[in-house]
Amino acid sequence: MNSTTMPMTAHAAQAAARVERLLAHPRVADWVLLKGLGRLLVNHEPSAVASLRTSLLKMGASSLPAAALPAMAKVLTVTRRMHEGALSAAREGRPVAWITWPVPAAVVAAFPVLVYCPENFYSVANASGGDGSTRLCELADRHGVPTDICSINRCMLGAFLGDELPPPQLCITANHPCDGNHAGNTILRELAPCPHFSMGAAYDRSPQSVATWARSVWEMIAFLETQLQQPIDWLAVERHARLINRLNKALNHVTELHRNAPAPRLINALAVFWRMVAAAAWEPELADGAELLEEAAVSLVERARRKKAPREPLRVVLGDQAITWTDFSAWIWEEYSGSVVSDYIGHFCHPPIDTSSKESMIEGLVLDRLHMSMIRQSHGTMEYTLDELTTALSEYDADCVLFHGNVGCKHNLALRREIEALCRSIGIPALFLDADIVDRRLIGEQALRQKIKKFLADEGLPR
Amino acid sequence: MIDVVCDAGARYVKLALARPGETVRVLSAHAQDAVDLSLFAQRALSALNPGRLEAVRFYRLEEDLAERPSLLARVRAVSPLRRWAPMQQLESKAVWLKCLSLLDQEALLLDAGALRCRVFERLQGGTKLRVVENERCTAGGGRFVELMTQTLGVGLEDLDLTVSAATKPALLSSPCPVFAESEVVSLLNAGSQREDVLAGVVNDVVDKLLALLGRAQLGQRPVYLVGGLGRWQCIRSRLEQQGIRLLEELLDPLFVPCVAGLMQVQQRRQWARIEV
Amino acid sequence: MSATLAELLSRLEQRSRLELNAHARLAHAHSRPAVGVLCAFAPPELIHAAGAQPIRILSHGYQRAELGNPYFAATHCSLVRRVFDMATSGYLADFDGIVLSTGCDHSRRVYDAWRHAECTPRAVHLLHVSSDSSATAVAALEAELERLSVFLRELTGHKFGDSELSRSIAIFDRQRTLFEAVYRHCARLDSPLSGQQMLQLSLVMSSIPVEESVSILEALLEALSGATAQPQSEARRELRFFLASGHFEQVERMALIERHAGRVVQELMCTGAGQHLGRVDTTLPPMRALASRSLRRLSCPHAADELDRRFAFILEGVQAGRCDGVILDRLSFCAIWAAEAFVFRRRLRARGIPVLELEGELGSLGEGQLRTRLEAFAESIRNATSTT
Amino acid sequence: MKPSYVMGIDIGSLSAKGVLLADGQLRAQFLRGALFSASASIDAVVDGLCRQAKLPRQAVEAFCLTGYGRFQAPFEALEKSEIACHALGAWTCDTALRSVIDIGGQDSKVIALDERGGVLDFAMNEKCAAGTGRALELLAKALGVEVEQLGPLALGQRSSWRKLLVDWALGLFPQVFVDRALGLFPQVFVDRALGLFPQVFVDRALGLFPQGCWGSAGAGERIRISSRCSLYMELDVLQLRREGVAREAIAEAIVEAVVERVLSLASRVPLQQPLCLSGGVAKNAGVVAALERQLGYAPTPLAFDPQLLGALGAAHFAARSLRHD
Ligand SMILES: Nc1ncnc2c1ncn2[C@@H]1O[C@H](COP(=O)(O)OP(=O)(O)O)[C@@H](O)[C@H]1O
Ligand SMILES: Nc1ncnc2c1ncn2[C@@H]1O[C@H](COP(=O)(O)OP(=O)(O)O)[C@@H](O)[C@H]1O
Ligand code: SF4
Ligand code: SF4
Ligand code: SF4
Repeated sequence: MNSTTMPMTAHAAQAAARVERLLAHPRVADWVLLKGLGRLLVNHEPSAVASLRTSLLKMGASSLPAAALPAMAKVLTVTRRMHEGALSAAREGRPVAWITWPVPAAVVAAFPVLVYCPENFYSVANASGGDGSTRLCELADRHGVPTDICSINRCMLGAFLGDELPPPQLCITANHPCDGNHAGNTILRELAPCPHFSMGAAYDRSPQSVATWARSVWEMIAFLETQLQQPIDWLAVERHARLINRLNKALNHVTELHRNAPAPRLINALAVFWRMVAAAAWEPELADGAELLEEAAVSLVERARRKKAPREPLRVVLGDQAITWTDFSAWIWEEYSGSVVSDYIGHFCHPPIDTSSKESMIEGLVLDRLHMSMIRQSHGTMEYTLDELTTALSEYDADCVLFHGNVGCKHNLALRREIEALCRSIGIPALFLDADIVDRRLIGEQALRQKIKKFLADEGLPR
Repeated sequence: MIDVVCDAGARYVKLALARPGETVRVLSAHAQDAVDLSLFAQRALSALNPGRLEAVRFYRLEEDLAERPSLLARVRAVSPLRRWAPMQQLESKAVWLKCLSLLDQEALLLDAGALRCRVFERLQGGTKLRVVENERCTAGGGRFVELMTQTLGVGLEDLDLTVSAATKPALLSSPCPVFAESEVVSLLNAGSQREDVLAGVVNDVVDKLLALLGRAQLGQRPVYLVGGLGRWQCIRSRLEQQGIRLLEELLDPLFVPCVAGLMQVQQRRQWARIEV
Repeated sequence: MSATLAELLSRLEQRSRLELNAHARLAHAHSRPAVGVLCAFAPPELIHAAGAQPIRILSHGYQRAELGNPYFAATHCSLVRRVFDMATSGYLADFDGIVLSTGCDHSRRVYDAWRHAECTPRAVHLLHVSSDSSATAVAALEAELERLSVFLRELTGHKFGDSELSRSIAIFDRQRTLFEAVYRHCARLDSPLSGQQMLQLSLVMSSIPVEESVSILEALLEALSGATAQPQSEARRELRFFLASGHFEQVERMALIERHAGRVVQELMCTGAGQHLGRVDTTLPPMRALASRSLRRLSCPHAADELDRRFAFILEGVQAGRCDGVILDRLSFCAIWAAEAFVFRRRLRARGIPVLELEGELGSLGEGQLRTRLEAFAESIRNATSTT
Repeated sequence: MKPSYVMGIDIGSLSAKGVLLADGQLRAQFLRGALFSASASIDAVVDGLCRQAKLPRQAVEAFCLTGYGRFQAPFEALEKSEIACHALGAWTCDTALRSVIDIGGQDSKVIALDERGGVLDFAMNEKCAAGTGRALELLAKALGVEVEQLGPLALGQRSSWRKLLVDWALGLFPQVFVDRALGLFPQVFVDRALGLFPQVFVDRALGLFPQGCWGSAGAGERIRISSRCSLYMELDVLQLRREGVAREAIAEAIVEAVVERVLSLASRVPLQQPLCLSGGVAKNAGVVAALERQLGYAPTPLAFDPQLLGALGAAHFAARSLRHD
């Protein structure tokens, strides 16, 4: 396999490199990317820059404060390196270990393998145009991948079938938190046969569950040691854990700072971090970037306070997994001067990892993963989701909450009534969009925006 | 001056037009036959014999289905009516609130159309509107009933009669109306009666409406049913059987939204008489 | 067919039509609390040892369209939708408690909805089950079973220890041994039992007291030892199938398959082989042993790492039963069954075993569509065998 | 000697078809819309064929029924699934065929054939009706044309040089500028200006440009119809029309979406060449073209009405049954 069989990855790597270069000059980048293109692309999709559009919107486009650019540059470095690593590993046949989101990847990364997270591929695909992930879903459909599976996983399978993934030497999956992962992994294992380790699933975050998971991780370490014929590098694990602690501390703080009115509008930046945290949380640049972001957030809040800036006319909470092929925050900013103050994905509330012993580190890394967005809300009883939503709605001074309502996400679909009742009791209006978060064939961007517009008008928002 | 309000739905385009204070004329057409709304409006207008210089205001009920109309469409939309004013969007919130305020008690409004079913609720003394909408793949609205009657060879007009003759409603649970067609064919082959199958279809549709009302936390409040489904007695009585308190129909439910729009535009205080 | 066998089978058929709440009432008549179990993860032994009667919650016989609840949408699994409707409509009021498990996204949310809607019975417990069967998962389930015991003790007021548990295990294992004998018998070319009758047997076994099902099984085996069906001539031979199905409660569907395609001689269904095969390892401490069986039996696709074993079981069944093909049947909207079907289809195809994939929902049969598929499948198999 | 007559009858969900063979040679064929009851349809087909061949009914030695209505035969007849019949029917037309894609009214199937026209393997659509003739009918109706016109309309889109030209021109001229430019003039002026010309002229002038290229999807971009659900597809079609997208473009999007649906079946039964299309939808030239485009090769054309292939296969089954007896 060579790099020409991974056109989407190659494209994403190039694009990341280009933007990274631009970000070296934050001021220019601010004008060109955020204020220029960013504003233009909110409402238009000219084919010449279509491939940039989704990535830019996901970053927040014109709603992203320029102060965040240095941090974004760091994330981009990690992103580019990940793409390039995948390309070169595929080219040179270096060992690759596939992981899925809930696997404490920092432990795997303490072995000499390239850690790769195929579940993230939707974002790679969308870097080559807003319909990249949709095309992969189509490809998966063509190969008979059942449509009952959540499209994030169908997209991952499409990527495999389209030869977009570096071939794995090992595969470590956790059938957690949802049927989508479970089903996607089942098929992936069949299509890409290689030694495989499955972590099972703990249902909640009780001490027993965490202990169970930790035990699985120990088993995983043993598995990796036999497979790679190499002992785990505990120093690396510790280094990773410390870096993750730095990262989490900063990003938790950035999340919290959005309680301020006006909010620093860095939710999108957080979501961008999330994607890399899923795949490469232990990279030093990521921790550096997180701290830069924290700095930016603090100064933004400070400046707003100094200037006595008024509260935004509209504060929006995104209550579930955001659509991957477009983003609304720039549009909300342009259209209503509103900001997104809390998001299901860009919400960091990770506990610190205790690095004092191997055991405590493993437990800490497990708990860290269980606190990762998407995983955090998808396990446990409905209270896990409802409590978090209650916090977001009541403490972040929200005006309304939008749910993208991923059609393939069955456990969230079953919560809809309770969520509606909760919003009603708190007195915050909620909108369900019924979109597919990866496959844009179901309902398009314009229709979604129209829905939001109408909803806001009905509710008399912005105030 | 004449006001025209157009409600372009998924299956029917509905029109209400009147001079202020006069009886309202209503008119409907299949959506595929009235794609050009302004043309349709113009045809309808001629029935009122507008004077040469009489102003006409043309409104369209804002729909969230509408995407950004293309340049040409925008030009097209105004051109047939260019002697008068261009088509205006009528904010739907105001219309639904108007509709709710015209009811003499606090009720929920259930708009059950061809594909989409929604429940509207008035909050905070009428300044806010809360909407609960069905999910996309529960296409159990009027379109489902239409397709089934077609498959079974029953006229839409005869639906009520047919359903009332049912003795043992069939159980259908295919969520997809199009596919349910073949299920229905096999039910018939297995000896089910047409009446029973149709009653099953109606029960199915009502079940979905009930789920929607459940999500809207209906409680003890009454419901005002509008939209095409409200035209059928069988739907209404089935809802009532299930313990829903329905308000009496004031006018043809199909036209309630556009007539309410007209009431809103002309600032009328009560429902006008309508004439088809 | 001997008279006693015919009698036995017709009695079985009648009982399989009995409604769920009737079973619960019967349990009460014997002054035993009735505990419903939605998926087969909760070991029946534990409930039995607590002095209650385990009854598998199934929705056959429930006559209501089930779309009218605001919790589960039309795109949720129909089993879950129907069961939840049963819970809200008071159909399960005769039960004393319910045990649910985290089998899939649909079923685990039943627990949440149950607590928030007005469901009966109120006593409901959620069993956390990992989606694999590693030693870690077994240990975790063991701890979970301890929690379940507490729930059961509170529910029944009946204290029980390891000795009661061992006794329960012994009797359930006896049942399993007997069931296995019947199941093996079905694989024989001259077996008079049809797939439909096997399903009826399984359904009855999942809802009546274990002591009774042991005696039914004994009688059945005795009757079977004498009876054999007419051997068929090779040309007019009925086709024989292996059925792996998520429609594990629909006798009519099984009947339809047998009418239009051929006899189902071996199966992997969550009420049949999946629930009743595989004994408890008595060398382990009882709780550990139960946890281990619960995860490692041939269940639904929930245990991801047992997929190869399930597939091996299908292959064995195909061989033992001299099956002409495999039918994979599943409930619509279930992602994990769909994924497993994808894998099995590929593997079966690679081995040249004909395979038919079906899907559908509980509550409606869709006979016309099924029939076309089944007949075409049978025809294609006949074609293939006549050319070779 | 008197030839031996056999009849194959295919009662589908939408249409009833029949073929009469005399000593294996085609004698008569018949097609009509399905009647409400299957047995009435069967009778109608039998009568129709007999009338054409000027034969009494008793002269027919064997009948074979297929399609959804086959279970309701009012007389003794062989029954075969439509999958087997379409396979055999296609094979008798061209024995080299290895796959058949049958798109009928209610279902679509992909069939793999063996060397003797038997079914090796097949896949059939489940659950969603979005890839069937019925869906095409609904969508054609929403488009305001008959289903027969849908194909030519979709093809029209392809060959329009004007579209290519305008696409190209507009590609240079991003929509933004158009919007901005238009925004400069208040709507009234535009109206006034247009008002000066009689409507006909305006329409004529605008008609020079196919509407599709002005569509909201943006110039040059292929419009899409969400291929997930036929009912929502219907709504999409309507919406696109209201936006002023050209019918040709919509028609093309429709057939593309339907073909996409059908081809997802092909994953279960790998398609082998040569391949042919059967069922009523095979008459839709747009579908054939879209299929060719998506497959990368052309389906083999047959010298027989594809909609009648099922009935033809059934007739051959009837003839075989005579030989066996
Ligand atoms: N007499 C009637 N003729 C036609 N359709 C009717 C009639 N009565 C009720 N309907 C139903 O009304 C539905 C359309 O309702 P409507 O409110 O216009 O929906 P929408 O606004 O979504 O188009 C049709 O699907 C049909 O089922
Ligand atoms: N002349 C035609 N041109 C295009 N499409 C046609 C034509 N005739 C029939 N069709 C299509 O064929 C479908 C009917 O196919 P058919 O094979 O007869 O279905 P069935 O066997 O289920 O009755 C119709 O839904 C229509 O879409
Ligand atoms: S969206 Fe839902 S079903 Fe899909 S991967 Fe996320 S949690 Fe799983
Ligand atoms: S065609 Fe049917 S199953 Fe498919 S999306 Fe529409 S309503 Fe749902
Ligand atoms: S069939 Fe699938 S979705 Fe339904 S309860 Fe079983 S595992 Fe869950």
